[in-house]
Amino acid sequence: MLEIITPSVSFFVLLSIFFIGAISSLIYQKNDSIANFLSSFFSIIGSLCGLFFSVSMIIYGKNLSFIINYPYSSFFKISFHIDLLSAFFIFIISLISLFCSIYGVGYLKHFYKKYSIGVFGFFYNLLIGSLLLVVTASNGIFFLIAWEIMSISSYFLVVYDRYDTDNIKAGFLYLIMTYVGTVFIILSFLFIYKYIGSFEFIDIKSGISLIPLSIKNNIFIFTIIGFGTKAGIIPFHIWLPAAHPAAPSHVSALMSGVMIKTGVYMMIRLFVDILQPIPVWWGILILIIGSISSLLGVLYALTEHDIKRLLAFHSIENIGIILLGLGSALIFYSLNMPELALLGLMASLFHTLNHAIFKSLLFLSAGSVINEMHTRNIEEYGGIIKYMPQTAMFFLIGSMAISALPPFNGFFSEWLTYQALFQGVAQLNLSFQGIFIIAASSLAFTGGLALTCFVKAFGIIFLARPRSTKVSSIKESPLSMRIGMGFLALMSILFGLFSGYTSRLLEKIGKDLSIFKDTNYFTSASFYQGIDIKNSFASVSAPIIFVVLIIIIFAVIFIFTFVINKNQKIKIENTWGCGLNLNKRAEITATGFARSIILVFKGILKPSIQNEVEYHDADSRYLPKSRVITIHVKNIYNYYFYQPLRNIINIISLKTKNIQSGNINAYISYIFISLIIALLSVL
Amino acid sequence: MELLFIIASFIGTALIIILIKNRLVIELLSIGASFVAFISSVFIALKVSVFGIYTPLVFLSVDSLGSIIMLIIGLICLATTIYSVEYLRQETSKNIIGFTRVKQYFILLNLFLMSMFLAASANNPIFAWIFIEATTLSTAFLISFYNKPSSLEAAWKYLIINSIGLLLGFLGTLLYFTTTTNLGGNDFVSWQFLQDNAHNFDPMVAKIAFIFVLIGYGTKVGLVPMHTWKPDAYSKAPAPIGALLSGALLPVAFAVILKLKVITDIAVGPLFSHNLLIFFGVLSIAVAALIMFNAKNYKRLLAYSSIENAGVMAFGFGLGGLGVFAATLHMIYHSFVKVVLFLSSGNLLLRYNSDKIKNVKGALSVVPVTSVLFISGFLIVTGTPPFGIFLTKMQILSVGINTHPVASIIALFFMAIVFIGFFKHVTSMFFEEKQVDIEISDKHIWLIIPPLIFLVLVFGLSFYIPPFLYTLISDVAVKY
Amino acid sequence: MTILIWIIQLFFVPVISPLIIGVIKKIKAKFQNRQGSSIFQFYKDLWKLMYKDEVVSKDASWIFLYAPFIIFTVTIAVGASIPLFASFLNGPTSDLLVIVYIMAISTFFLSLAGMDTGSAFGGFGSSREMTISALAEGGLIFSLLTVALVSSSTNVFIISGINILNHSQHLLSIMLAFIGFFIILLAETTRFPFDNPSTHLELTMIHEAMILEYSGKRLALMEWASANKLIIFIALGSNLFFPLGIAQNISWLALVIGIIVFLLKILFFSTIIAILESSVAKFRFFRLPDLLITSFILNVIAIVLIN
Amino acid sequence: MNILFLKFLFGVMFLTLVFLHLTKKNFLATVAYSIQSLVITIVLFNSFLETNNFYLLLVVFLSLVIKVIIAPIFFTNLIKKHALAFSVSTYFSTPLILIIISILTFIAYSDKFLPLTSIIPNNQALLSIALSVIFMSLFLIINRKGALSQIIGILSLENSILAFIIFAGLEQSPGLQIGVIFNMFIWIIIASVFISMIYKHFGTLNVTSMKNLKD
Repeated sequence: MLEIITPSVSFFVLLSIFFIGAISSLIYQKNDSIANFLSSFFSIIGSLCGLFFSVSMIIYGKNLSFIINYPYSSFFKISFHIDLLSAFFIFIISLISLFCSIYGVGYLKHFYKKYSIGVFGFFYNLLIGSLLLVVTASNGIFFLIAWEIMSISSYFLVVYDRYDTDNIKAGFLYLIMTYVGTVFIILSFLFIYKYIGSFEFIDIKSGISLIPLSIKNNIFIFTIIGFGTKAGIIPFHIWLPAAHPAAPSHVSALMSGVMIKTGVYMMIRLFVDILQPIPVWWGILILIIGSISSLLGVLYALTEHDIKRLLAFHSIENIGIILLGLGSALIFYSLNMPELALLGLMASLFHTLNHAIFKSLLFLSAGSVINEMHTRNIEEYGGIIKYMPQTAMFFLIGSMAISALPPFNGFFSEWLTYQALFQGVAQLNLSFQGIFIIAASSLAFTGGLALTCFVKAFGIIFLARPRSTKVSSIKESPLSMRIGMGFLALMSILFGLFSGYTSRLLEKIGKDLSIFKDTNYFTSASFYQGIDIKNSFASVSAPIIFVVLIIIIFAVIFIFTFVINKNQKIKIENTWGCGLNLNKRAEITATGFARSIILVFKGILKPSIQNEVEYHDADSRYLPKSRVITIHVKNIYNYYFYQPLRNIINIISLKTKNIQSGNINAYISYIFISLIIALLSVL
Repeated sequence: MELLFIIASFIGTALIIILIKNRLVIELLSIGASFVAFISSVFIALKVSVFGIYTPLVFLSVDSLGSIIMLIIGLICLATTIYSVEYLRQETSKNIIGFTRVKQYFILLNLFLMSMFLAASANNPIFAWIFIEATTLSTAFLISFYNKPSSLEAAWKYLIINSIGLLLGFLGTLLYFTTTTNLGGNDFVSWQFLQDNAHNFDPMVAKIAFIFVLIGYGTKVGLVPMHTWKPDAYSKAPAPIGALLSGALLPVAFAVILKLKVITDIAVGPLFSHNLLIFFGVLSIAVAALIMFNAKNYKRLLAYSSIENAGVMAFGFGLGGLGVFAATLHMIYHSFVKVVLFLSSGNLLLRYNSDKIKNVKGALSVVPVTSVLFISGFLIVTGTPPFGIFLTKMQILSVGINTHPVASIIALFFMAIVFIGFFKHVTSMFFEEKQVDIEISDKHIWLIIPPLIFLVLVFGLSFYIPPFLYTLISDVAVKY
Repeated sequence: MTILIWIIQLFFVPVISPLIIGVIKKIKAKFQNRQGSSIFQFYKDLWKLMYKDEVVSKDASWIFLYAPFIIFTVTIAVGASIPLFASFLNGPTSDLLVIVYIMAISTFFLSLAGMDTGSAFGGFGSSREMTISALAEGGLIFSLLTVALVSSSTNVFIISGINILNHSQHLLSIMLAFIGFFIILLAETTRFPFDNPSTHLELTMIHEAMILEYSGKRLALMEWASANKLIIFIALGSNLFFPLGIAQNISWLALVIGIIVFLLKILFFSTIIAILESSVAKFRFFRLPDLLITSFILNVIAIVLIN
Repeated sequence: MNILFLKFLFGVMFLTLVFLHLTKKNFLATVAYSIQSLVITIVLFNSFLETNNFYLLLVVFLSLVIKVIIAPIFFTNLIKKHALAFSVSTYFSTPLILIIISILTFIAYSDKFLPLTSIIPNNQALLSIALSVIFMSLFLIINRKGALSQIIGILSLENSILAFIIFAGLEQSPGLQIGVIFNMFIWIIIASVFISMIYKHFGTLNVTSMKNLKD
C-alpha cells in the first residue's frame, strides 16, 4: 500500500488538503464552531497524510522531483525536489501539526466570541501548507514565495489576539526581523543568480564551481544572517521571545517546534548539499554561533518570569545545540573525515526531531495552564499540580526530556552531539581541538543550566502552595488538549526508547545526500537497539536503561512500602514553619530561585536589582509594610545594536523630510538645479 | 473608429452636463461615458494585439504601449467614476459640498479622462504635450475641490510646478524636430517619422533634448527632485481623483518619456538614457523610502509609495531587455493596486474624517472590509511574494544585479525600508482596540465593490496573464 | 558464578555506604579529640527511622512522596554499573554520559522534592543545590572525559581495565583531572568546603535543607541515598584514576584481592575527606563558583595536555 | 527683416526680463510682459513675411490679441480689485540678482551649450540670447515671492521658448501653434482665477504664507 502513495500526485493531494481547509474555514467564518471543526478536521487529515507520505518516502528511500513551469517569466519555475532530508522535515512538520491541531480544537473555544475563528483556520492551514512548500521547493524564487507566505501567515497568527497592544508590537518586531532576514536571503540568491544564471537548486549545485571563493563567502554571510534570523541565533534572536508568547499556544508550539527549523533545514540544504566544497571556517563560525546561542539562550531563560518567554529562550538554546552538531559536521567534512561528518549531521537531525517534540509538548502544556490562569507570569502560579495533575505530568515529561534526562528522547540526541564533539576533541590537532573543547564545555554548561531552569519552572508553577487566589478556581484542561499533549509525551518516550532505530533511519537520510554517498557507517546497531560508536568508543542502549530503572524502582517501592514496616501511619500536617502559619510569602519565588545563578553570571547578564520598600507610615522607616525586589536583565542587543540602528534611520528620514519644506520657490529651485547639473555633467 | 467613440462620448457628456440640473442624470451620463471608453479601449487593445498598430486618424495612432495604457485608463476610469458617484453622495449627505461642486466635479472629470485618452493616443509629440498640459489644467480645480486653504495651496503648487516641468518638456520635444526641418516639408510629423530619421540626429543635441524631456515629463511622473507636488496634490485631492492621478496619469507621462527615449537611443546609443533613468529611479526609491519612514498622513504615504514605484519602473526601463518587460508588467500591477489603496483610503476618510494616521485606530474592527482591502493592497504594493509585484521586482533586481550590482543592492535595501515604514503605519492604524465613539459600518456597497474588483483583478493577473495582454507586453519589451 | 558476582556488585554499594559515614564521623570525632559514636551507628539510625511513623505536609504532591524512591533507585542503578572491584562486568548502562545524566535525575528530583513542601528552607536549598550542580556538571564531564580519552573509550569498565603503566605517559594530565574530580566529588556529595552535612543552620545548609521535611522511612532512604552517592563518587575517583588491584578475570582470588583493595581505597578516601572537614572552614556561597570554575579549567588543561 | 533689427528685438526682450527682476510694482511688471509678447508677435510676423503662409497671419493675430491685450487686462483688473500695487519682495538682494543673471547668461553663452545654440549657425547669437532669457525667466520664478510675478515668470518662460524655437528653425505647423496658444490662454484664465482665490483665502499674494503642507 505504501508503494502507491509515493508518486507526486499524493504530494499534491497533501497540499490541496491544507488549502481546501484554509478556504473552507474562511467561507464558514460566520459560525465559529463549524469553522473550528472544518479547519482542525482538514489540518488533522492533512498532517496524517503528511505522516504517511514522509514515512513511506523515508522507508522506500525514493527521491521525487517535478517541475511546473510558469509561462510568464523565464527564471521562475514551480519546481519541487523531495529527497529524504525534505521527507524527514515533512515528517516533523506533520507530526507536530497533527497534535497541535488536535490540541487546537479545545483551545480555540475560548476565542469563540472575541475573534473570527474562520480567519484563524485560514491562516493556520496556510501556515502548515507553506511549511510543506518551504521544505520541498527547489527553485529560489518559488522558495522565497513559500518562505514569505509562511512569515506572513504566522504574523497574522501572532497578532490574532489583536486587542492586546504588546501582541501587536511583538508581531511588528517579528515581521520586520523576518523581512530583513528575507532581504538577505534574496541578496544571496541574487549573487548566486549573477554567477550561475539560474535559480534552480540543481543548476546551482552543478555550476557551483563558477562562483569565486570571495563571492561564496559573501553568500555564506548573507545566508547565515537570513536563515539565522529565522532560526533565532543569538544576535538576531530578539523577535523570538516577543513573538512566540504572543501567538495562541498551539501556534507558538508549531512556530517554535517546526517553523524555526525551516531556517536549520535551509542551512543544511545549502551548506551540506548545494554550496558543497566549502572552506573550514564556515563550520567553525557555525560551531561558535551554536555554542554562544546555547549558553546565552539558557542564561536568558533563567532570568525570565513569563513561562512562554522562558520556553522561547529555550528554543534558542536548542537551536544552538542543533548548530553544534551541524557545525561539527561541516568542519569534519572540510577536513575530509566523512564518517564523523555523517555522525555530526545525524546528531543535529535527531536533536531537531526531539526538540520539535518536547518543545511543542512544553508549549502546549504551558498554554493549557495559561488558558486556565489567564496570565503568563509564573510568580502568580503555584500548587497547580493539585488542580491540573495530567498537565503537570506532561510538563514534567517535557522538562525531563529537554534537560536531557536519560529515559527520554532529549538525552539520546544530546548524547550523539556529545559523541561528535568528543570525536572532534580526540582526533583533531590542537587548533581545532580548542574550538571543539569550547563547544563541548558550552554544551555541558547548557545541560546543567537547562536542568536548573526547568527545576525552577516546574517547581514554581506546579509545586507547593498557590501564590494567587486564581489558582483555586482552575480545573483540568479539556479532553482534546490532553489528548494532544498525551500523544506528544508518548512520542517523547517512544523516540527515546527506539533511538537506536531512529538513528539508523537518520543515517540512511544522511547517506542520501550527495556528499555522503560512499561513506561507511560510523555508528552501528547492536541487537538490543543501542547506538554504538565505532571501535567501541562509546555505546548506549535506551531499552536497557529503561528496563534497569523500572525494575529497580518497583523493587525498591515494593521492599520499602510492603516488606519493611507495612502498617506505617502517615499523618498529614502543615509544613514546619517555626510556629508561624506559612502563607504564600514564605515560598521561594522565581526571582529568588534564579538570583544565585544570575549573580554568578553577572558579568555576562549585567542584572540590575531594584528593591522598593513600602512603609506603614512615612516618617518612621523601621516598619516596612512590603518589600518588592525585582531583578531586571537589560536586553543588550536591543540597547547597543537595534535601537541605535533605528535611531540612525529615523534621523536620516527626518533630514530627508525637510525636502518637503512647503516653500514653492524651493521646489522650483530643486528642478532648476537638477536641470543645470544634468546639463553640465552630460555635455 | 473606437477612439472617436471615446472622445465623442466624453466631450458630449461634458457639454450636456453643463446644461442639466438633475444630479442622477449627470451621474448616469458619466458612468455611461466611462463604460463606452472601457469597452472601446478593450477593442483597441484586441486590435493592436492582432495588427500591431491602430491609426484611425492621421494624428491619432495607438501602438502596443499606448494600448496597454489606454486599457489601464479605461479600467480605472470606469471604477473611479462609479466610486465617485457614491463618494460624492456620501459627501453631500455630510453636507461638505453642494450640488454645483458635484456638477463641476463631473465636468472636469470627463475632460480629464478625455485629455488622458488623447494624450495616450496622440501621434505627434507636440500633440501629446498639448493634451498632457490639458490634463494638468483640468485637474487643477479637481485638486482644489474642497475649497479649503490647504487644498488651494496644493492645487497652486501642482499648477505651477507642473507647468514649469511641461514647458521644459516642451522645449525638449521641440529640440527633437531638428532632424525634420532640413527636409523642408512641415507636414504632419509622427513618432514613427522621428524614429525613422533619428540616425541623422546630432548626438549632442539629442542628449540635451533627452535631459530636458526627462526633467520635464519627470515632474509629471514624479521622479525625485521634481516630486514635491505629488504628496500635497494626492493628499488634498478627493480619493477617486488621487487614484486617477497615480493610477492612470503616471503611465501616460511615462509613455512619452519612453517614446522619446527610443529616439535618443537610436541617435546616441542606449547607455546614455539608461544611466540617467537608473540614477533617477534609485534616487526616487531612496528618498521616498526615507520620507515614508515617518509620514503622518496615510494619503501622503500612498503618494510616496507611488513615487517609489515610479522609481522602480524607471529603474526597470533603465535596465533594458528583460527589465522593460518586468517594468511594463510592474506598471500594470501598480496602477491597479494604487486604485485599491486610494479608494479604500477614501472609505477610511469617510469613516474617520481625518487623514492623520494617529487618529485612525483599530480600523480592522470599525471598517472590516475596507481594512482587509487596504492591508492586502499594502502587501501587494510592497511586493510580498505571492502577488505579481514581487515577481516583477525580483526580475528587475536579477537583471540589475548583472549590469548594475551596486544600484540594485541599494534599491533592495531601500525597498526593505519602504516595507518597514509602510508596515509601521499599517499596524498602528489597523490593529489596536477601536475608539469607543466610532460605530461599525461598512454597508455602502458601491464604496466596496470597485476596489474589490481591482483586488481580484491584481490577484488574478499575478497568476494568469491573458494572451492578448502578453503579446502586447512582449511587443513593448521588443520596441522599447 | 557471574550471577553471584552480579549480586555482590548490586548490593555492595548500599551495604558498605553506612559504614563509610560511620568511619568519617569516627575520624572527625578523633580530630575533635572526643570519643564519637561507633562506626555502625548509621546502620542503627537507618533501622530506627525505618520503623518510625511519618509526617507529610498537606501542600506536598506525589513528587514529594515518590522522590526518595526515585533517588534511591538511581544510586542503586549507578552503583551497579560502575567498577567497584571487578572490571569485566561491562553493561550498556555504564557509559560515562549515561552515569552523569542519571545522577542528574537524582539531583532533579531532590530539588523538586525540596521545593514541594513550600517552606522557605526547601526552596533556598534547591536553588543553591541547582546552582552548584549546574556549574559542577561541566567539570565532572570533562574530568571523566580526560580519562576516557586516555583509554580511548567512554565505557567506565574499559577505563578501569587499563593497566597503570599506560597512565604513566599522561601522568600530569591524570593528576590534574583527579584534582578537578576531587573538587567535583566534594561539590556533588555536598561535603565540606561546599556544605556542612551535619548542620541545620538555614543560612548555610544545602543538602540538609531539601530533606528537612522528610521523616520516617523516606528520611532513611534519603540519607541512605546520599551515603550511596558518596561511595559512587569515591569508587569513580579511585577506580578510574588509579585502576590498580581491580579483578581482571573471574577467579575467586582476584575478586577477594579486588574487594580488599577497594575497601582500602575507600578507607583512604574517607580519611582524606575527614581530615579535610576538620581542617578547612566552609566557603562563603559565592566563592564556590570560583572553586568549580577552577576545577573546570584544570580539567580542560588536562585534556589539552593529553596529546 | 534684417538680422540687426532682430538682434535689437531680442535685446529689448532681455531688458524687459532684467526689468522684471528688479521692478517693485506689479503694474510695471504687466507692462513689461506685454512689451515682451509684442516682441514675440513681431518676430512671428517676420516669420510670416518670410513664408507668407496665411495661416501664420491668424497665429500672429491670435498671439497679439491674447498675449498683448487680454492677459495684461486680466492682470490689471486683478491688481485694481485687490489693490495689489506693490509686488512682494524677492529672496535675493538686487546686486546678488544681477550677479546671478550674469552667471546664467555666461553659462548660456559658454561653449558647453554651443551644440544647442548653433543649430542654425548664422542665428547663433540670437539663439544664445534666447537661451539666456529662458534661464533668466526660470530664475525669476524662483526668486519672486509674489504669486502674480510667478505667473508672469512662467509666461515669459513660454515666450522665450517660442523665440528660441522660431530662430532654431523648429517652427511648427500653424495648427499646432494655435493649439499651444489656446492652451496658454486657458492657462492664463485658470491662473488668474487661482490668484483671486488665493487672495480670498490667504489675504495676501505672498507665496511664503502657503507652507503648512509640510507633512
